[in-house]
Amino acid sequence: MIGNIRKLLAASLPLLASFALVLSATPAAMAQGKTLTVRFYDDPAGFDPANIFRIENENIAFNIFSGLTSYDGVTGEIVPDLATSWETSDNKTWTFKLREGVTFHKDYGDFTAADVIYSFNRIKDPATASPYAAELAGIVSMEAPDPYTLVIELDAPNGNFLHTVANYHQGQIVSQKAIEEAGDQVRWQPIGTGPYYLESIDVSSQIVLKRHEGYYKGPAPIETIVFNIIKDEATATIALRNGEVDLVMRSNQEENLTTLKAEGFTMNAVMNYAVVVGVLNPEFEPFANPLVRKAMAHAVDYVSITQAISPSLTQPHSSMLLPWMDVYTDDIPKYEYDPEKAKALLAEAGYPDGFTFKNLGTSAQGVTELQQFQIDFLSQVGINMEMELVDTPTFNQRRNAGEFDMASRLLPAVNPDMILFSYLHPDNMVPNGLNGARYDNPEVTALLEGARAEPDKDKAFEMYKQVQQIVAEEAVYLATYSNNVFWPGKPEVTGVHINYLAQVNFYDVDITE
Amino acid sequence: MADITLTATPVPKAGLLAAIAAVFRHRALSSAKVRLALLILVPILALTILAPVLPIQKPLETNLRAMMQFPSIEHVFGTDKMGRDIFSRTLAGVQVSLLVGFSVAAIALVLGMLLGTLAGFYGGLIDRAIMTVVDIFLAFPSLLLAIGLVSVMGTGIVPVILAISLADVPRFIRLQRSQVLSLRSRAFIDAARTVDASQYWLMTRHIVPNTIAAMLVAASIAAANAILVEASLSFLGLGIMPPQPSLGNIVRDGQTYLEQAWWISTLPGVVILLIAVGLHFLSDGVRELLDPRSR
Amino acid sequence: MNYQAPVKTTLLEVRDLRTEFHTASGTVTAVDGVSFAIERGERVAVVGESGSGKSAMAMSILRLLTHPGKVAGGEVLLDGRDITKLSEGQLNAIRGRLVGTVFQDPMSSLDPVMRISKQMIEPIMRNLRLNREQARAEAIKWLGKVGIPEPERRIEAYPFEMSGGMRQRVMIAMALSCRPQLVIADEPTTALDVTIQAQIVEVLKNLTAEAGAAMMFITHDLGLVARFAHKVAVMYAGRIVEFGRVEDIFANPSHPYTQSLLGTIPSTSMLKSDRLPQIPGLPPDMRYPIVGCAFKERCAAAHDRCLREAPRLTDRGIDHRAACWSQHGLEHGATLKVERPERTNKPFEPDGSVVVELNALWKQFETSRKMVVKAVNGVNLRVHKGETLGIVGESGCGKSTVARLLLGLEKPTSGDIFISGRAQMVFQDPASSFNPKMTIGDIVAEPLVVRAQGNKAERLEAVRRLISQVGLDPAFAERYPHQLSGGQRQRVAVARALALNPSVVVADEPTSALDVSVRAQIINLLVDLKQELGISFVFISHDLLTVRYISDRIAVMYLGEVVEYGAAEEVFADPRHPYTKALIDAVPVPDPAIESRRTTTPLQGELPSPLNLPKGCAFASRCPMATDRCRAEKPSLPNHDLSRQVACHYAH
Amino acid sequence: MAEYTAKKLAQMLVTVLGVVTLVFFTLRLIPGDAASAMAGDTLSGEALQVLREQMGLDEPLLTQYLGFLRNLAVVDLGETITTRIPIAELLLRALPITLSIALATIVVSVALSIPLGTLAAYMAHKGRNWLDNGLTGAAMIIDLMPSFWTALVLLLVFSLGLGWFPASGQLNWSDPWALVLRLALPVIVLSLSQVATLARITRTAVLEVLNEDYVRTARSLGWSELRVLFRHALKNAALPIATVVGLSFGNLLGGTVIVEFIFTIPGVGNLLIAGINSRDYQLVQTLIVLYALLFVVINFATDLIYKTLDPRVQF
Repeated sequence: MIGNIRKLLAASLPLLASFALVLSATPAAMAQGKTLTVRFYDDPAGFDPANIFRIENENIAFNIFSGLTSYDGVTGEIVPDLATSWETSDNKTWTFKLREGVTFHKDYGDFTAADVIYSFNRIKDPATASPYAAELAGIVSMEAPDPYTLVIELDAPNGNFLHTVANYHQGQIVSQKAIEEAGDQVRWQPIGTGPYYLESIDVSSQIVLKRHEGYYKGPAPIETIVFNIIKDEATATIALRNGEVDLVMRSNQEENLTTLKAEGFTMNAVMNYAVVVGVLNPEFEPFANPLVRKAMAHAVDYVSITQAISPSLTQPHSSMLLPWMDVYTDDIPKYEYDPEKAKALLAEAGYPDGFTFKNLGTSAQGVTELQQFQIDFLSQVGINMEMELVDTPTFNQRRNAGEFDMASRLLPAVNPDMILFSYLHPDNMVPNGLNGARYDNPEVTALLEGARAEPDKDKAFEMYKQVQQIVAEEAVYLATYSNNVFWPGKPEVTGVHINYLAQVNFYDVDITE
Repeated sequence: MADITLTATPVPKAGLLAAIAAVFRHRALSSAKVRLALLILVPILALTILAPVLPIQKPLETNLRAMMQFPSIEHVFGTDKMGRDIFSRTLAGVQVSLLVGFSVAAIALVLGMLLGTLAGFYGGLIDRAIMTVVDIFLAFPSLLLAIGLVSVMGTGIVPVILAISLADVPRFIRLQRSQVLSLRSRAFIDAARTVDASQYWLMTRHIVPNTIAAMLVAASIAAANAILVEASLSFLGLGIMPPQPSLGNIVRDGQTYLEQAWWISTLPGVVILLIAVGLHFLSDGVRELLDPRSR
Repeated sequence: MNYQAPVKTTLLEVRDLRTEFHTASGTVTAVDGVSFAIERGERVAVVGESGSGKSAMAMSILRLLTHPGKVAGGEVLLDGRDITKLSEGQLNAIRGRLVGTVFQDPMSSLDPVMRISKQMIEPIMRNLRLNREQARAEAIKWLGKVGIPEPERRIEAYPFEMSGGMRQRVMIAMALSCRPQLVIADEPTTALDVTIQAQIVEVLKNLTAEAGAAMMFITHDLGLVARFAHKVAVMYAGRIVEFGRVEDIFANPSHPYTQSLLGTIPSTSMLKSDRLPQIPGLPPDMRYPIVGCAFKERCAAAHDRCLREAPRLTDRGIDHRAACWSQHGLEHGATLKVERPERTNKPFEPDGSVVVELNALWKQFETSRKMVVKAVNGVNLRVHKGETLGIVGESGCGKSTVARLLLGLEKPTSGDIFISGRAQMVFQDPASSFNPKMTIGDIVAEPLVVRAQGNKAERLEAVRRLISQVGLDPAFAERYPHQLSGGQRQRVAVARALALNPSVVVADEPTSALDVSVRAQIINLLVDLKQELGISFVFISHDLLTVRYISDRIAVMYLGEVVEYGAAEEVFADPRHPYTKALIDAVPVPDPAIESRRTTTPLQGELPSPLNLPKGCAFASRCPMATDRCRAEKPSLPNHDLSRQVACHYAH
Repeated sequence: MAEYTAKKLAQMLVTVLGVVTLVFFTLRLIPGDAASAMAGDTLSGEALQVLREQMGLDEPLLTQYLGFLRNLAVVDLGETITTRIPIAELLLRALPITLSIALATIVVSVALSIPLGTLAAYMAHKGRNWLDNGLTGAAMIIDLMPSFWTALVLLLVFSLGLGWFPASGQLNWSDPWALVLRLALPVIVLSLSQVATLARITRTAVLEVLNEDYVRTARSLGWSELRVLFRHALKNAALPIATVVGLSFGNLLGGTVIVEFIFTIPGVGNLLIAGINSRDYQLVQTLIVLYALLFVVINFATDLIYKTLDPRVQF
């Protein structure tokens, strides 16, 4: 297309013009208001709630959009956002009272119930092809008796529906006008009602957010947030130490954390953000045997390993759920480090000489130190773990299709029900879902479904507890350790509260003199 | 004297091998460069081979109570983040790296000589076909080519070797071809042609022996380079997989701790350097030995 | 001799000059205490074989030696100033200005990426303090003087756009354009054809004489010396062994080496049946100190004193000095010849059968730019059994292509080649005719191995026999080509050519890369083999004296055609084609008396391009006798049954 | 000249077409596509299929291939599959950066290596080998330092330790000095091995020329050593040097990948790695074609330069 060349030329003109600009032309924005410079660790992939993915993109969207509910940055509890209050009697019909006086960014008008209906229908619309459509599939109808009241009818009771409509993925509210104007560029022109709007983006180097002066809680303390893309960990750390950035989004190198801490930087952190489990494929014969799975759990000394290589970033963990979740229980069977017992279990299972299996991993991550320890420890009980490294897309494809002996999964979600349902319910068995262990225990399935429908929180908790106990007893998923997330920053940067989705609400962040 | 009556016997076919063997029979040690090379390489190789019986920690053995220790008598090169003995890992890495280096050199050498000789000797369509493919491969930056190939074939030692050598082969073909082209017009080729020597004879007796020296030099550079490319691939997560050590991935992993424990990557780096210097001298020496003029 | 020195003042005086090369394998004393003087306007020839130190000496005078060469001692007084003590800057004021230099290889002595104008004009501007226009006019004037046609246009050419002869003219113009008082010419014609050589020598001689400049002329060609020089210095192993006026040196050589050298050149009066006198052995290895006379091993007159003590130059007459303990060198005649090895077979007697026949042979090459080079145009030739056919002609005349066609290395475009038996070849370039990775034994055995003749032991025996047949020790089989001298290598080449009992051996310039003393050895060997084995030879050379000596018949080629053919003696004694005449005239004869009597002007112009051949006689463009008929109508060689054939309308 | 150019262009076309084909089918040999790259922890089954359709990955390979060729022919670079950004726009940002780095590297390394190599050659010519040996040794050591390692050491020393250069930050074309500081370290890292190689090539080429007869001719005409060195030796040595510089420019484009990653430079190498990671066929194909094009064009340019420098070579 000749037009394309012309486009290219036209686009190059301003670029050429900017070459000519002189030193004095510092962006005007820098002069007024506070500016926060944050390290961003990968190329952004867009901020359309319908198809957003990866935590770093979600964190930007989290600050651009709002949901009916949101998460408290400190406690992680569900708090009102665009909905000021809600009620339900059966977990099936939900009535939300919406906030008045909320405006969209850039003159896209006031927020009303119609926006919520449009947003949710957009996700549900097959034409949108949103991967999150299933989350809202349970919505039978939505009605707005008045612009600030919304009644949602579900096909089945769902005690976790407030998570579904939180400021995350499908829960984020968009403006119909903005969506229609953006066409296929929605991901790069997000218009929401959150504390910040997207001012500019260079997909390979920089994202600039500006505060939304009309934010319903009032303008945020910081006027401009500049996200600089720095992929290399070592470089990011040096950039913070040099003062080139104020805050590092997710620093995950123990040595860097130690250095930064010693140099007086603030170690903003959220503990137990997510748990890493080993998914064992029962189609690989030894893993079908619970004794083998238990043996593997006994064989590795996660306490010592995590202490040794990354005491700040990890701690041993034995459940699929995390302690801060409302249905979490600690009352489950645990597998302490005991190589002798592991050997005995293996012998009992019929593998006295051990066996060899492949652990699927990504080449981007390489063989982590922890995995190297696992290899070493497992070899001591006769199990030979080999790493099979593929690149990330291949890894995702094979993991989602269940084509592996063992693969790791990070289970990040604030909604414990979602974790348990996804990983244990036979409907979600690979390749149609995340149940990579191909777990199909009717008892557990019944408990899961029952818990979801149970409006009584205590009764539901009992069922969840039972599920956790059964799963731990059978060692369905090999719980290994849980992760902490760090955003080290300059001491003067305050209010960096990382929630359990590993996200920071920049409305809380300020720079103090 | 006029009549030399002789009975017919089959023509010996082992010309090329015999020629190479002849070179190594002759006083390989008389060259100062070869001696220097061996002075560097032999101890490294000896240590590598002896590593399993040396009183050092096994390369994969972790020790949670001896992490990132400064070099000492017990750990000559210190220990890494996982308390593994770097000296022992370096020796194991030398094995892998040399395997990579030599395999790459050997593959590139054999394929390069074969295809380069064919292209240069026959010319015409064969030449054009081979050189077109060579051009296509040369149009990729070599690191990118290796990245692409490893992505297709997966990680591990065999794909790494294949990827690096495939990226090297086109260069070898070019070198060999240009040598063959210049040799083809030499008078001794004409002399052999006047007695109706076969093309096989011309190639194996006259062309190839005269191209070997330059090709060996190129091969030794390729070998040293392969060790580095493997390191770069490791950096991108495409090289030899830990815990299996290679010099490349030891240096790469140690790079993370450069500030806290410089020795993790620096000491194995010095070993890479020594090996490369050794290879350099070896190739130089062998080249001189292969050249009868320097004897 | 008409030499009269204009004013007898010394221009250059060299005193006890010593030059050393510090190499890894030891210090070579290339110039070992040389002293001589050149008067103003005098032409002094320095003669010697390769390695005798003549070039190193010349380069030492201007301190143009590069590492590892170094002037180790002595004085070089130019106009009374000692050059060896000057600073680099002072020296630069002398180079080019007072001393002009012409080097051996015109192909590489001019900067390939610079136009002639740039290379010539700037030195003139600097040395003669002229502005650019004046300097340009001066340069053009000199280019005209040295015989460059259209100098105004050619001055803007790049060197590669010129032939070797033209480039050498440019070099001469450059050397002379700054009006030097001394011209040092280091083998300025060695790389050129005999016809061009004659032209260049003429130019050099005339122009230096005209400018009143003195000249130091380095050469290994005694014929040129006779044509050219006032005085001669003969060098051997880094020393001057004889120095004197040219007529004295040729008439009364006093040093055994000079005497031997003069003897090795086939003279016109020499009979075919005579063996060429040859100097046995090789020059000494200059890495080691020489005790006594350096020539002692090769000298028939050597005695005890020569072994112990090196002779100094002593007077042998007016302006004539030699370094030999015996006053007259060798006793006349008797001592020069070496004993001929005993022959077991009786000499071969030719029976008149034809071994090689070329009928209407044409060969054309297509260049990369789709142009057709007509290399061989309708050649008919026959070689009889036991006969030597000499092919002569300037480079580019197609003689080598004929050889390659004969050997089957090229396919003819049209025509027939008939060979009874097998043709084998001896190549010119000793450096590239052997695979450096193979031993001499393997090289000689190769034809046998390829043709699958004999088993290993038989082949080994054959190789030993062949090697000794060419006069080498069979122990040479273990060596590599680079360990042999040029002469030894050519012997090996002959041995290889003989391995398969060929009926004809084609030798393409087999002696042109060899020194005079060794050349005679190879020629003798070829003649011996011909007589012993009855092999026919095709001997291709531009060295007419040698061809005349060795050949039974001669074919003179010009632009891919044979223009004259006949018995060697006849062709030389009575050349009928104007080209043959010109060729023979161009050959310098090592006799100052003959040379001074020469009156003919050398053949003008150069060989035309074989891309566009003229319609008429190919030689018409250079022929002094050419008429319109020649330019329109092509003369053809008559029926080859005649013993003498000439392709010229006016030959009789 | 016209015939030569036409022949060369045809050859280039064949090469690029070969590269295109090779890349296209190789990419599809790699398991995992853009959809699965996006899937991460969350997607599976039907959702993936929907994504695939959206991205046009469900079409037959041949259709995709021909479509790609057709678009290339009309210089329609298309959009990235995953993020729907016009690739032309991405290139417009990334290419000037990468080219600047490569160009700066060439300039820096040529400016350093030619005097160094010439000096070494001159000294070796005069029989003094220490600089020559030192250069070879240093080159060997530098050649053997992996760029990721050198990069980090330089960052630690010059950025963190001395604070001379920033470790990160935007490439601001309107602030030339800041830009120079920002690009200094990457250029130094890349130049290091270039200087080593080029200086050795220069040294060899100049040394060879110094032994040529025409250099002696120039000396015999009374020209000073400096003039001989610069007017004759360097001018003739420029031929092989130009060839190597041309070749290394091509390799530099590939060599920027790691440096761009470490120094966070939004160049073409960065785009490529991102493209590979997200399995964005369109992006990767286009970039590789771009690399190949640049490579053949540079080769062609080198050829032309060679031909202008050397009057002996004719078209």
